[in-house]
Amino acid sequence: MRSIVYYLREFFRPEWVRKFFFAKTAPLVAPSYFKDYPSLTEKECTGCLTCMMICPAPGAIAVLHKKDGWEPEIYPGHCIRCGLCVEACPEGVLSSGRILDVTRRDKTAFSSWYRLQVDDTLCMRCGNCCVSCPVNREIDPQLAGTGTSASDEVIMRIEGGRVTILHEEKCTGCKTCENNCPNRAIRVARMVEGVHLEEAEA
Amino acid sequence: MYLLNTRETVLDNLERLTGSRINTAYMIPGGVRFDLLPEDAAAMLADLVKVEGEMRRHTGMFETGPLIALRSKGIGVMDREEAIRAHTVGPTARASGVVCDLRLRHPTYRELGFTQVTRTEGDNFARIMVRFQEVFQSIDLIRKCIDSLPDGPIRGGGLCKAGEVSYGGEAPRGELTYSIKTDEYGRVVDIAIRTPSIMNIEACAHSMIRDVTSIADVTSTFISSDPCIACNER
Amino acid sequence: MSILQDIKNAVRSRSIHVAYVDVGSCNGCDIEVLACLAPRYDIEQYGIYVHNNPREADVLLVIGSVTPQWVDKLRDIWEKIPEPKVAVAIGNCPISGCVYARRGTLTTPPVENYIPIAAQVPGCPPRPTEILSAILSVAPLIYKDYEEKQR
Amino acid sequence: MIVKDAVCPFCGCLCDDIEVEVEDDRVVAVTNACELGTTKFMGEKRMKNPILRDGDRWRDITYDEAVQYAADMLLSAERPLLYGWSGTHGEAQCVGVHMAELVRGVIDNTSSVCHGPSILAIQEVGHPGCTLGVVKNRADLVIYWGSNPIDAHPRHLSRYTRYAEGFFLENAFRDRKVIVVDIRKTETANIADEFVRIKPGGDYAVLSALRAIVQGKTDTIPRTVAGVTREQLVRVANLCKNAKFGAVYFGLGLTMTRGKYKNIRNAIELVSELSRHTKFTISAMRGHYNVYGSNEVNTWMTGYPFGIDYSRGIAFYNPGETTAVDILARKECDAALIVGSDPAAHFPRKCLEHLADIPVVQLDPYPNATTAFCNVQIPVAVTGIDAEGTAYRMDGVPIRTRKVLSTDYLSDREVLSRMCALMQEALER
Repeated sequence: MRSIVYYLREFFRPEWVRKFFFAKTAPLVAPSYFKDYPSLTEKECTGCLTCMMICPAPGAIAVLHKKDGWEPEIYPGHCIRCGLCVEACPEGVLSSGRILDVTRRDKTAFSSWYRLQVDDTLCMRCGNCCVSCPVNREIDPQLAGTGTSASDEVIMRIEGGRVTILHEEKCTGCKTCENNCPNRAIRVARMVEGVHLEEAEA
Repeated sequence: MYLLNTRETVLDNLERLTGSRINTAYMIPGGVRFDLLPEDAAAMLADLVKVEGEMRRHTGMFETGPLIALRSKGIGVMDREEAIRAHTVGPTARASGVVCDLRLRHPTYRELGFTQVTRTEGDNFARIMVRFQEVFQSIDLIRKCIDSLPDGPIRGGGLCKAGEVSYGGEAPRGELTYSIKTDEYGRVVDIAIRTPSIMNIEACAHSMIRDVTSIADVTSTFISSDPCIACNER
Repeated sequence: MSILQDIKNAVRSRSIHVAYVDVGSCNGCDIEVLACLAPRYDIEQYGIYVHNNPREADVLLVIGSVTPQWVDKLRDIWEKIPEPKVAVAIGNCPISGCVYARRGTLTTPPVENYIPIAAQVPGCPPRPTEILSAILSVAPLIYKDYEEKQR
Repeated sequence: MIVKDAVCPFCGCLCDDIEVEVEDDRVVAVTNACELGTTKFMGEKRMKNPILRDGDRWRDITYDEAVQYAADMLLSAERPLLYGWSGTHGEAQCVGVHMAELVRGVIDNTSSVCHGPSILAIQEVGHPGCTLGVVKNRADLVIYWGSNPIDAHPRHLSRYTRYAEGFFLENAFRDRKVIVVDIRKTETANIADEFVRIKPGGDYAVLSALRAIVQGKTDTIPRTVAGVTREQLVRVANLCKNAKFGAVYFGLGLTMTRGKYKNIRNAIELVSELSRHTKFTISAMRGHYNVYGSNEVNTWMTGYPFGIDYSRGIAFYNPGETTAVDILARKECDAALIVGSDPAAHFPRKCLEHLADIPVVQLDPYPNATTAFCNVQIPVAVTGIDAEGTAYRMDGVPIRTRKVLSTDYLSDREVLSRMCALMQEALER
């Protein structure tokens, strides 16, 4: 009995009755602060591939070489909308939600560097890693065309019967080599640290 | 359904802080990604009041409504010994009077004055009520956190190094343990996850359901142990 | 004939029955489908009813990167749905496998390999609004004048 | 000394961009080559001089003695078999054909146990093929059917197909699709866009199903064909139809499974069917670096690509009768000259039992499984390392291999020419 009274009281509250008859559901819109898929801003992409390296989802972002320069492209079926690429981009090419404003306000940034490792016992020296590496392709177009490189500026090269890593510091950590190695011989380690910018830098 | 509406309010706050509802991508080694603005904090506090009010009403419905309270009282009883023997964790264990909450040992929670919610009945009603009471407790904890949140940098930097760590945290469903082994560059080599639902579902199957006489009560008993199917289907 | 077709169109656009199947998801997209039911979005105001019986469903929501155990069961479920039917992939996992699309994971995405997918809702997880608008936009495309198109 | 642009004499890719570092007539480092090529260049365990089986032991002999032994053996034989030829240069193969004609023997090359069925199929329906350069510059879809280039032709993907920059393709690396069809998940399948896993022996059925789909008869396809779902077949067929230029590369997985040359015939007909919608080519993944060359040399000299019988005085070709395996299995031949191949490692047991009974002379720089069966082994110079010569790449492009170091070894051509001259002298007498 007590509970029936409770329920009657509950359901004849003015607030509830008002809601029952006049409530409207929210329209199908996303709030402005929603981190949607990153969109391009006016800024020019330099092709540093930082966004590709920090992306945690496989195949979600690629920086493509278009006719008028570089341009990052998001693949919606892969992107998990974490917004890390937006935050990591040093040029502010991408924008999503209010990440750019917030990072500028908080003076936060990511500092990152990469390590490359090749397991010689697994490696077939097929050269897939060297040829697929976007940085290598940029530095030495001949490499992409013929599979060999005479340049000493590339990140890695088949030299002396094994994959030799010449310039680890040039690696942008995109993991293209790792994904295209059939034997999992090459591994890229991404070292990322979340930091605050110094006052002078900011 | 109305509880889900309350959940929307919570998710709104989460979204305002991190920019997305579920996959927040908020924490990074050594800190978090975005700072909590004063106006966001104020909005959050205002919403907390709303959530608390709604939850009080819902709790009242559960406690006094005959449809729920009477149907769940004394059903699916699991006493303290059984709960301990079945290694139950989280609210399922706490409803049977087991002292089992990793937050008791966590320094931050200690500072916030955390106390464990415990009930001794061990039936479906107790398990539901423990969860309700934990919501109020969490609301209080969040308020205390927002009050005592210090200013300053939100990122301390920090890297994953080689090593092996096993850490248990208190997830909504109970104790969640991760054992991770990383190599020298912080890449995960080996990972083992122990989810709370594994023990709770076992306990549900072996001790709670044993005394249930009506088939309709099986469902409610099963749900009251709060099983996460995705956690078990790994 | 066309009057009957018009009635069918009107009825079908007002009552879309949805069944959802979780083929190995992390629970994130499940809970967002559930959130569609909440008063905030209120899926039923659009005439969409969620119940998990494939025999009476029109739309199948597929959630999760496909685990090998689910492959044959998913096909069975798909075949149990009466025509006309559509499948909608919710979230990144059925589309590409998302973060599970790497070596060493016991998943076999994408779900397109097993059943035909009419619409994809990308996102990890997608917002309830996105799920809603996807169902609302794909269902009429398939159901409108279904019998006419069959001929 | 560094030799640039050397040609790698290992697989049918004939990579011509190898840099070899030579010190004191030894190869000390190889750049650009794959694991297989590097190992071949750096190979150390070469035999010093010809050896003769003497009871249970080996006796060192001179080149003259060895050549004399081989010439005598071939001359006294009723039906000699001259087998191999895929691991040597084209000039030596020329001499080999002359020798076969001289002694009225059977000359066969290794393609009779690898891509022979492909050649039979090509003889039936033609070869819609092209060079690797065309594939590299134009193809936006590459299908590897029953071949595993990562293990067998490691640089095929990076030089010609998956990773190479195409002259007529923008974003070649992203846009180029690779489909791998195999019975198990090979390493190549790891990096493929689409992996079609078929049940062993199901190639013919899958090819026929694809042909039906391309012809628009999808409704006739059952739910699965040899373990492949209909949806996947339709997807593959659509990928093929929507490609601007497609290339099929097939390996022994297609030629040497049930169906044999009919498989290839079906594949070629699928390709010509696809060519009604778009441009498509098909080529074989040839194994040895000059196995294509031995087919070429044999064809222009005798008219037939492999398995040529000179016992009637004229060239006679009947695969299944005049091929090495059949001749050995029927215990017909009574002497064998093996050049640049290793039949002992690949032939059926029945053939090897007969090979053990007859006198065998082998020309090979390294000891191998056939060494155990032969009476005389003559070490020769390795083409591409210490001998020059012409080799044919898998797409039929002749490439002149280079000599990167000089040794005292005689080349195949020199040894065979001396053998041939001796036999000519003896016959004239």
